[in-house]
Amino acid sequence: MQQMQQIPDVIKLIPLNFYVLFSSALFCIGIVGVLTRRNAIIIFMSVELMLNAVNLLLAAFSSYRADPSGQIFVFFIMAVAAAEVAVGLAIIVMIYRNIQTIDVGILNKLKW
Amino acid sequence: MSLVTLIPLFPLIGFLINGIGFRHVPKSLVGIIGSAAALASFACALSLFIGFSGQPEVTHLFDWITVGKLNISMSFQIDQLSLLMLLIITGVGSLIHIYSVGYMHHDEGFGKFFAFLNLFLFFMLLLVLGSNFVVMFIGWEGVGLCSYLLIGFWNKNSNYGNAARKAFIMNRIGDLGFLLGIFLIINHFGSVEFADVFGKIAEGDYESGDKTLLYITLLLFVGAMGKSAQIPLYTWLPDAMAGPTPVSALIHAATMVTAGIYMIIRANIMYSLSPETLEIVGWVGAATAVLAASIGLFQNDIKKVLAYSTVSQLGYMFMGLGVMAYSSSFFHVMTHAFFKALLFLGAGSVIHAMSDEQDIRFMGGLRKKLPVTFITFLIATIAISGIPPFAGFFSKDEILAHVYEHNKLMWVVALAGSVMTSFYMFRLLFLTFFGEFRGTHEQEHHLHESPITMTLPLMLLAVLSAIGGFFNLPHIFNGHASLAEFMSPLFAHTHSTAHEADASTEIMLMVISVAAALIAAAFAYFLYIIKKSVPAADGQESGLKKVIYNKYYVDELYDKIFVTPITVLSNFFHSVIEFLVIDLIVEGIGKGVKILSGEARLLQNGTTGYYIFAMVISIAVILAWSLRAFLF
Amino acid sequence: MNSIIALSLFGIANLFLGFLNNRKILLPATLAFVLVALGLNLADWNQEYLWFNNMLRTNNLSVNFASVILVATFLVVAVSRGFGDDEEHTHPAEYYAIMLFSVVGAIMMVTFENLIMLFVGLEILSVSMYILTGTDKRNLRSNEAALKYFLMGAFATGILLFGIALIYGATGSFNIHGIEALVLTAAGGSAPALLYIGIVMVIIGLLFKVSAAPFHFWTPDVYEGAPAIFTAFMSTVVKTAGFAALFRLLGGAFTGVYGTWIYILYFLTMLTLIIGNITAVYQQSFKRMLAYSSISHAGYLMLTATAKVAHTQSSILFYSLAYSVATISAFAVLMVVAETKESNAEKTNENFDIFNGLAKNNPLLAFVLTVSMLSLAGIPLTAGFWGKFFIFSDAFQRGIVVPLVVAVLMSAVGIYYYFKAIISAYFKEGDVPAIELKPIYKITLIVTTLLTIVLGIAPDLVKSIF
Amino acid sequence: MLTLTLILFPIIAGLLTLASKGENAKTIASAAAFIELALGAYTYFSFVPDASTQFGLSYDWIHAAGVKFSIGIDGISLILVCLTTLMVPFIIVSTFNSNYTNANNLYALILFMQAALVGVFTAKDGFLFYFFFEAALIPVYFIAAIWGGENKIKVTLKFFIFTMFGSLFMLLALVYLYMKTPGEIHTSDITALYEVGQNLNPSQQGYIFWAFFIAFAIKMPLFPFHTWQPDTYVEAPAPATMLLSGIMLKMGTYGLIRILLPIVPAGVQAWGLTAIILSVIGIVYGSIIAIQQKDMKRLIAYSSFAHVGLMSAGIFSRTLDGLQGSLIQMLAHGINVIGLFFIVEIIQQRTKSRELARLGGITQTTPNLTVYFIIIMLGSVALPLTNGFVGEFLLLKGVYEYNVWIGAVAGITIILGAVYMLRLVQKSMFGITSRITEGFQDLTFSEKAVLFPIAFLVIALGIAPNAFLHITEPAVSQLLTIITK
Repeated sequence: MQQMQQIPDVIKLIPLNFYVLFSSALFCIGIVGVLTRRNAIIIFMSVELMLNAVNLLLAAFSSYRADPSGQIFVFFIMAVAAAEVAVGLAIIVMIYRNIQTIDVGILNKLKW
Repeated sequence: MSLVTLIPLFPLIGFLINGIGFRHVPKSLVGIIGSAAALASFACALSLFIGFSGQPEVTHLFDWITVGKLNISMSFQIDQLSLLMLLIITGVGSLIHIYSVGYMHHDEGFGKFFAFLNLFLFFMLLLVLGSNFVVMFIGWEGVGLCSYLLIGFWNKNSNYGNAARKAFIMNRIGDLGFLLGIFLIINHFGSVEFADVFGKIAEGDYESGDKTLLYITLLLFVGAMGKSAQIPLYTWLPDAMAGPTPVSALIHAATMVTAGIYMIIRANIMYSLSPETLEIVGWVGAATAVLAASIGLFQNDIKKVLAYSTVSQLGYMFMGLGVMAYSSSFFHVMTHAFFKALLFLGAGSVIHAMSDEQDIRFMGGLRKKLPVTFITFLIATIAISGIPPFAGFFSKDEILAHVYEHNKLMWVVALAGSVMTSFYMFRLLFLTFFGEFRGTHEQEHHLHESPITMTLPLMLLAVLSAIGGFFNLPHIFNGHASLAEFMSPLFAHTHSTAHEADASTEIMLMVISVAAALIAAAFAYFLYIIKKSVPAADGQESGLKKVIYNKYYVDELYDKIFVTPITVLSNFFHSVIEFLVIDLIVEGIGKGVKILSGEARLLQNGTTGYYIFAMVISIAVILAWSLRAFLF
Repeated sequence: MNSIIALSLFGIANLFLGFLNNRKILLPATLAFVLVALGLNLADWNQEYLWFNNMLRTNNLSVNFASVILVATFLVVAVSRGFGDDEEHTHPAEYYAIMLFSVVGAIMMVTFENLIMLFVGLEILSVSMYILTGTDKRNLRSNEAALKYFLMGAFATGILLFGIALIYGATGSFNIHGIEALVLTAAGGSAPALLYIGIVMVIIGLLFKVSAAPFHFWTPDVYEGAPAIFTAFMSTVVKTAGFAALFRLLGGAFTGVYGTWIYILYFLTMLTLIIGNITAVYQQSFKRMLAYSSISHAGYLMLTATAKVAHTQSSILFYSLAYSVATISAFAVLMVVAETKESNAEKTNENFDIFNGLAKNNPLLAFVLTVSMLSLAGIPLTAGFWGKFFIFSDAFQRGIVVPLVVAVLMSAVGIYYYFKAIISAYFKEGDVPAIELKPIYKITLIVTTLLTIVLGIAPDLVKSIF
Repeated sequence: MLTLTLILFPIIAGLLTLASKGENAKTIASAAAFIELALGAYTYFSFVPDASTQFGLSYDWIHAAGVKFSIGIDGISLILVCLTTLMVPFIIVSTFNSNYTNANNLYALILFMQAALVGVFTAKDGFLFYFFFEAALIPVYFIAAIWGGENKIKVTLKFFIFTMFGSLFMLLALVYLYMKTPGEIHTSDITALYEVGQNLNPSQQGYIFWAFFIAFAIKMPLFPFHTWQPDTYVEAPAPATMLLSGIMLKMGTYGLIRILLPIVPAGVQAWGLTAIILSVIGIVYGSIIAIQQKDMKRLIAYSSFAHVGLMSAGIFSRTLDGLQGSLIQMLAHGINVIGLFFIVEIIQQRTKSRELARLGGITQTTPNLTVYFIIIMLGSVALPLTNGFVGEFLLLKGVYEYNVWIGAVAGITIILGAVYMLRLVQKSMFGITSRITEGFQDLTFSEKAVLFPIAFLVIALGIAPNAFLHITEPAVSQLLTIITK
């Protein structure tokens, strides 16, 4: 209990801006990943990276404000992301079964 | 129902019976109904004339158009002018109706013809009976319509149809002027009733040369130009000869075309205060008189000659108006109605006998076969040429005397016209009735005097043409100038500046004009009886003669100036402005959207990476914009 | 509120019904479920509650939105015909269950009080939609659509979450009333950039869901690829829920910094209107045209959803209802006609020309199609007209003239492509055999059409409720 | 209640017609139209000629927005209600000789159209007006597009989008004014809108003026917004053409009088001259184009375009004569143009052609038709004692009062009108018969049943225009006092 209350103090040793910048960087890496990769799974992983950047940020804010709701949100995100993974991978598998590839570049039949 | 109302009612009823019962009324009845309607009107007019008190009487029928303070009522006015016109119209009209019974007997459109004639009478009577400008305008346009219908009576021939259209449209040009004049009158006087308008002017608030009156009179004169075939709107009248001959006699000689003169006399109080307009009226009349007469010199169609003669005589009447000799002009209207109707009917009789041949080059020597026609035609010719003591002499010389007093130059022009008139009339007479017959054998075989229904009107009109002049015998012949006397209340408020010529001048003028007419007649005698010359066939004239024969190419000129440009403009508007400009803009917007759409859809190229890239860029831009305060 | 719980249970119940291997009872059962949920939902009328530790809020606004969503769901289910009995749709029970679950998500998006619930609702809805989009497993178009939707949806979720995180960082709260209060105070002084970025990103995340330009790219492709019935569902339920959420945030939590986002939204509104309407003109595919039409309608809705004032909610609601009803009719007609053509061994397509000559043998279908097109085009006598009317009125009241003029011009463009369907149905030569309609289907079509007309003549019937 | 009946009755009858088949539809539709005519006549005779709005009725329509379903009839409305109720029976009877497939639908649409038209002319609420204004478009669109000619799809769509586009501006203007009305709940009552509009500053009024003007100018149509019109008239089947030209374009002129003039007097002050000049350009331009047209329908379309220009010019002259003239001319033009289009339809049915060059000589076999044609033509060229004269006389006088020169130019219409109308009659009726006009069948009973009353009206209205002038005058005077306040 004692230790728990010290956590914010420990975390605050690093300025909040650092967390913000770090997770922003992480988020941007995720975006770049989404933009540059053609493999559906890698893109999906990049999206997960973005979500994790958000998680980190939430955790940091939560600690700085000594407000647990942010951390609770992190759990929600994790749970929902897991569901998303399940569905997403299923879709990817389905596509792989049909066309033996998961390159999003060639999935452009629907256009104009 | 008063007598006044009955006058136009009879022809209307006649029209309805013959018109609606078209093809159902027995042919024998058609003519009787039509003529009876005209005669009944004549009887009414006569009894009104006899019982006339000397004071104008207005009969109000009903309010026609009421807007705000303006009330245009359907009402009739009886005064000296309208009574005289009524008598001429119904009198001459009745004779022509009777004549038509014989003339049109074999035509399949017999019933239609009488219906139209009655309708014409109805509108003509409205024209002269109306107590305000708008009712006059009803008649004005109505007679134009009947003229249109009757010119195009034989509607299978599209040339006749074109002539009819030309007449209607040219009349309409004049009508527009009339209409605008009416608007100006309404705006200025707030009423269209003759009594109100002229009453206000009679109060004396108007100087001579008043601008408003100038414009009103000019606009009304434009209307008169159209209806009475004056330069520049005269070309329809010769073409109007396409109609049956009785129509030419009734409408295009005796009655309708004099509507312009009637109108100016009616509005004399305004004209007298607009000397500029009068000057224009006079000179337009003079120009028309001489121009038309000159064209008449070389025409070969019997009706065309008479038509140009009509135009020319109308010119004299306007000349008279221009010098404020109103009653003289009217006197000429009256005598002209007699002898010109007679001439046309005589021509009709000739045409009837000649199996519809109208070209005088193929006539000749008809006097033996058509004695009645010949004698009556001769009387009319003498009358129109201004040889005493027949009607035309008195009326024309009255006008000439006034013109002489007003302007010597105009008198010279008028005299020239009168010489030409005498020449072409005698030319016509000689070519038609004297010499050898030049037509086909078949025609010769058919030659016969017309039936009594046709010759009776001829004889009656011949009598009138002979003695008509005595209705207004001038003082120098110990006459009473009874017509002028009778009409004088009409000019009570007119401040006439014309002064009477003294007796010696008048006699001198008469002698000159009679001499000129006789010389012209003699010249014609020399040419066509002694030298037996016959006008050349079409296309063989040369020089000035060719120009005149082709009517100075005025029709062609109008064609070039008005018809062709409008046709071209119409096609231009339709194919260029309409489809290449306006529609192209409208359609262009539609097409533009479609093209834009075709381009815009290419944004949607189907690649996920590209979509996300676009989103990221957009996000970046949006963030940059919303954070501009922090960034810059 | 009880409707959320009930619908979750009903979804599970539906899965169990699937074991019965009896397709016949699925449809009526689902319809009954939706009706019950609608009843439960309406029971909350005129009561204001906070639920689950202030996570959800029920009030008339949420009841209204939820009702529109449920009505749309009901209609979509009614025209689903139990997903037929073909090979493609082997698991109708699951489809119905997923639809019910997604409605739970939608209602959560309407009732959220806390951004966590917004996120959870959004994800429940989205994930369900990913699945439904890909249900036509062997159809490559369906696959592609599902993948595109999924990848882009997940990406947009990431943006939304990052925004939420930043807002949390700036205000320390997920509760929208809490945020509203803090934003208001922040607006006075110099608000931290974090807040601005957060707000903008949250808005973007939601704009993605309602397919506003330039985040609309997924819409045409996904609409085209997904089975028509789910496209209908997507374009009505998802849109309504998305706008409800957007309206609650813009009209509530974010009003304090109105100046930050309003110009962006004006601009995006115009962009959406232009892209949606202009691109639709060229389309040969009816379904794809409806996708662009859906984008353009998002534009009209954005006109009024950006208002700070509360009473625009009734305009949004009316518009959503009118739009949903008309869209569902259009899709319903499309589905039966396309299916008939398909079974006639013609190559399946969903272009305008499948309607050629529809009126000859199927006057009812042609009429339904016409009314729905007129309504979408916003022509008087139909509900769509009043929808546009209310929106324009609201926009005028706020004096946003430029976007309004764009909207007006674009609705003239709209007539062109909506009328293409009517023209095909009535004036073009073609042959559509007479189609036998199941009673429920017929009734639904008649009801939607009548509803459109009745609302077109007497909008007050519904408008006064909202 | 009477007004509501006038609107609802055709709808109910239309629904009945829709449900009936074949000959029944004909009977029901014509019976309904004649009952409606009787109702119209009853309205005419029970109307007290003063400036008030009579037979009024007002319900809440959209309560929260203050929009009311309020209808009523004043003199200006009455003349147009009379036109509508008078002409629709003829339009219906005029179809009896043609074989339209699914005729019951056609009759139903005509009746729906009639309801909407009566609605437009009696609406006393801005939005209700707009509602009917647009609603009238839908039936006629379908009539034109279902039973039209070859090119119907493109042309009718253009027509629909064009007019709809214009109306949207009107909607904007109405909403703008509505938002300015005082009170928590605004009102769209037409008199309230008058008040709001009049209190706007001149530049605002200018914008509103244009928004309304474009809407009405497209509907009428005025130069240069007219390109939909000739094509649509040509492609549309006879009943649609009659509805469009006979009645529907009067929605535009009516709108000018009812909406535009009283709402933005200062705007009209500022832009009236422009509007009049556009109108007069339209008169001359349309007339000149009509002169060379080869297709009878197209010719009449352009003539109608020219006539409407004169009505609009008269309205914008803002004189009593101009307004009265435009009202009486709306009635007269409706009657004439329906008659003319019907004659064209008769000729087309018999000869399968509308080309003047291929026609001619019809009078030799069918003098009756010629008589009717000439009477109606005379009405159209405004010969005195026909209905056209009264209108044109007053209109020209109004324009003349406004500006002498514009009046004179507008007056050219009476010359050019004669030019093209006489050409129309001559080329079709007179001359020698052509291959296709030989053996031209005589008029049938139903054709006479349409033409005779129309010809009668042409003359009756020309002789007794006061029957209508008296009715409209108080309302018009009142309107003028509002405008010139």
